[in-house]
Amino acid sequence: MTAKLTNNQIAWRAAQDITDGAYVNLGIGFPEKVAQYQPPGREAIFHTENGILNFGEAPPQGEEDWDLINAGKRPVTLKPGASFFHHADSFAMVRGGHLDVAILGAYEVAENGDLANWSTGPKGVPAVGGAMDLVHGAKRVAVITDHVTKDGKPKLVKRCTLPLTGVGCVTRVYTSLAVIDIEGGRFVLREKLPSLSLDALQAATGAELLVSGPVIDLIVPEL
Amino acid sequence: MTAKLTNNQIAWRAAQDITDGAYVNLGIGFPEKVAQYQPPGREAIFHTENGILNFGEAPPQGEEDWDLINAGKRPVTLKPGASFFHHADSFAMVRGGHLDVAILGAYEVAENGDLANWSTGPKGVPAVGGAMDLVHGAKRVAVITDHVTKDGKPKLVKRCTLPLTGVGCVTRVYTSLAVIDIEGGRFVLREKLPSLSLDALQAATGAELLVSGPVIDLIVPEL
Amino acid sequence: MDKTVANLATAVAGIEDGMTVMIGGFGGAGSPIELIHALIDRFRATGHPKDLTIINNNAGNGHVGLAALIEAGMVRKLVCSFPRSADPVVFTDLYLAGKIELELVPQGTLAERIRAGGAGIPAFYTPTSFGTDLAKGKPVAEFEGRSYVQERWLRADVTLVKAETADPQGNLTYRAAARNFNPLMCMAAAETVVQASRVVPAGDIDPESVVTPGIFVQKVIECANPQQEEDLNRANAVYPGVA
Amino acid sequence: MDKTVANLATAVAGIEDGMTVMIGGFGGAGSPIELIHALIDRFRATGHPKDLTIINNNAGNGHVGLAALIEAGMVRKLVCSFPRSADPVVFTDLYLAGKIELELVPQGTLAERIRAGGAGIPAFYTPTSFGTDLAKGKPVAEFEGRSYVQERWLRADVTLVKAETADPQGNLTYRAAARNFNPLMCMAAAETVVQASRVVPAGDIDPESVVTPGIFVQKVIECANPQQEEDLNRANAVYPGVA
Repeated sequence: MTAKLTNNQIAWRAAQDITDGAYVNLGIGFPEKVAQYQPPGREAIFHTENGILNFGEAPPQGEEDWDLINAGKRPVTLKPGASFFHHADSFAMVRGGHLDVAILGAYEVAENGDLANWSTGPKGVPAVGGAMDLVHGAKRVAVITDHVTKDGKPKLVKRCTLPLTGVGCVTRVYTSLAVIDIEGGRFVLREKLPSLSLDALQAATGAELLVSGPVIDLIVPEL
Repeated sequence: MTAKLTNNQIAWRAAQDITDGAYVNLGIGFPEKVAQYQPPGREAIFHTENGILNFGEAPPQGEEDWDLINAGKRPVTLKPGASFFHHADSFAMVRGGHLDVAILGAYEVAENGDLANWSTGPKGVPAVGGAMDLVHGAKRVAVITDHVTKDGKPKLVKRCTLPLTGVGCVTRVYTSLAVIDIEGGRFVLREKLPSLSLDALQAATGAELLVSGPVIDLIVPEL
Repeated sequence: MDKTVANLATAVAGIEDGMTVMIGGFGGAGSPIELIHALIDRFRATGHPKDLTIINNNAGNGHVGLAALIEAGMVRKLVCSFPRSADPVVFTDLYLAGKIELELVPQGTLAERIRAGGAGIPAFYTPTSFGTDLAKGKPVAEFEGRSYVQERWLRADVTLVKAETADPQGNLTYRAAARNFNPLMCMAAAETVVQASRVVPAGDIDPESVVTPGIFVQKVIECANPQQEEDLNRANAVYPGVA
Repeated sequence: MDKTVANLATAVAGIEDGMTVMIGGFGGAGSPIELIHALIDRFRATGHPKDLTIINNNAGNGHVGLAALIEAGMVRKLVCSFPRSADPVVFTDLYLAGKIELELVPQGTLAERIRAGGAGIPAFYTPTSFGTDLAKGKPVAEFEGRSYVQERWLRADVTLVKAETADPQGNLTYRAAARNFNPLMCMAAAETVVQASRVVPAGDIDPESVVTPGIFVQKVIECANPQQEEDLNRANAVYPGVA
């Protein structure tokens, strides 16, 4: 395996599936990049667990307002039509099914839709934040991730081995190599890097990839 | 039995037990009168289920604002420090134990503290409003009522015969004849009209009146 | 993003036979009279929607608004806490004749069930109604030595509410005690339709003062100078008026 | 009615050994630094309060505010969703040494449990955490074909929060995302203590804009120009500073 998408490119691809006017929550860290790549003419409204709807990008350095931060505790700005609310209302939006999409990172995603993204095991200090709420709340839960771990092990697996964030919750995975849906407890391949053979992709994946229709070339701009 | 307190006088007596700064909910109708008799120097803050804290008396006729009404759908005014909130927050105040006192009317009050004040039986259209919430929410639930029904039957009874509003919830009853606490499943007489003999009061009461301390003369101003 | 719609007919077009519809307001305060009347107009023109289940605190008053909706024969069932009013003849007559179903819910439980519906909480426990006829058939549990009744969420296909100010994204403010059930009902429906006395550009409502964030709203229609149920009833109004 | 108190020491005087204390804020936003530091001052002067159970979304950052409270040795147990931060050394070291207890709660469940405590709801069902380690030992139930976890309310002896504006009756507004857990925690404690950047006369806060009605507040202290945790940490501040 040689070529793979950068994180920016994975984020770009995920952004293409966000429709105009969608309410979107992006997980802390890598998923936050998705906001940068909204297609022209579409405007999503971003939600952050700590009580803001319709926030915008980070302010210039030196102009941070530390009461105006996102769930990752990074400074943000407001767009016209923004609103503030408390945490119970914020998670009513999440749990009540009002978000159109949540895009999260992953340690492991299983073919049954299980997600593990909050704990790497009993070592260290556990921290969960809002991930367990998001996976059971948003109408669509997608994952963006490198296709394999730093050690080259599959992150798309038959069954998760790490502590679960949620059961049967993920429906689409955007990886550094492919776009894969989860349907009926199976990984269904939708798009892959054109330079990559199906066999090579399967070899990097911990469960069988089903091909049930045309597999589209995953082509993204240089970013 | 001859002399008895007017409704205004019962309301006056109930008002004397409301401490300065107390948060108070007054039931629709007769209990609303209690607000008129706050002792000088004390200021209670009144709550209405439909989402106002610290409302004041009715506006002059012709100056009603029909968006500014109480739970009885009568027009009110605001005092400095008033606030508006939605129904879930309003009943969080009730159910969460944040009200100091609720004063309600009654069809029947039993010596075990049970209250019946919402339904006279299967005839007609039933309506409950916020009464069932109030009786399980306020720190102190008191009743104001005529001592007997229009037919002269006791309203203070051994066990309620009408559909219950709440179980074991009332702790004090202000009647047209007496002030009675409910303690340990018994009516305990605290005050009675001086002109009324204990026997006459007992005869008008549907359960035994316990006298466990001095019985104070119930003396109220002309109103 | 622009959630405003062109007219009242479009605003209420999503309501179909048999649906559950939440209608905001406490008595007349916050009652979306214009939306309700638009729904009656549609029924009179097309025979639909009918067999509705309506969730509101009350059962209407006089012959306008919710009472007129009931009077038109569009409502199969009412979920409410207090179906009495100064002039409740419309509901009372139908109820006593066995022609309309009533689910009576304590007011705080009604509010909390609606909030639960909006917040993704399928059930919760409340002390309210324990030991009363209104708890019959409901699961009971004890927590820390006290008994509680299990109540289920309420959700709706469509919610109709009245707001004071809206922006095109659906951010809302209310007016005084006209707030009442409206913000909760906005959360609990698949489609929330708002009549607002003023529609202002996005950004004109202070983010600190938004009561209902736009995520809970799907359609907005401006109704300047909305009718007030109390005023209509004092004028003995009937909807629709005699032609 | 005047809930204002004369100084920070009086404001935090109600907190005793072994109490459960909710502290508002999400990270540094909305964190009542001055109240927390006043509590540390009292502990350093008197050895009390200690053995506290603290409920906060986080576990502090650096060596000020909540982190300093933990570092002072006053905290027996922490209930939070996310005890990691840019500089979490204080909590991390104690936790890994087994010297502080942690109850980890998903963030939305934490918020809802606190609201439930304030709203008199002893238990509710949520889809969150179903099938995960964080649901272990909790009752599970199915509603409409989906599985849910039963969660219990959280209540506190004392809540410490930061507000933007307060009046003497305890009506509060917040500033931007400093709102977060603060309004919920105000509801869930026997005594709610508020540090407000401004205290204004009753009536100066628009009744429409009150976020926390005064019924949920017991004590108010004005702290003009409050410190911001993020600024302190960027300056490598330590509380109490070296004398």
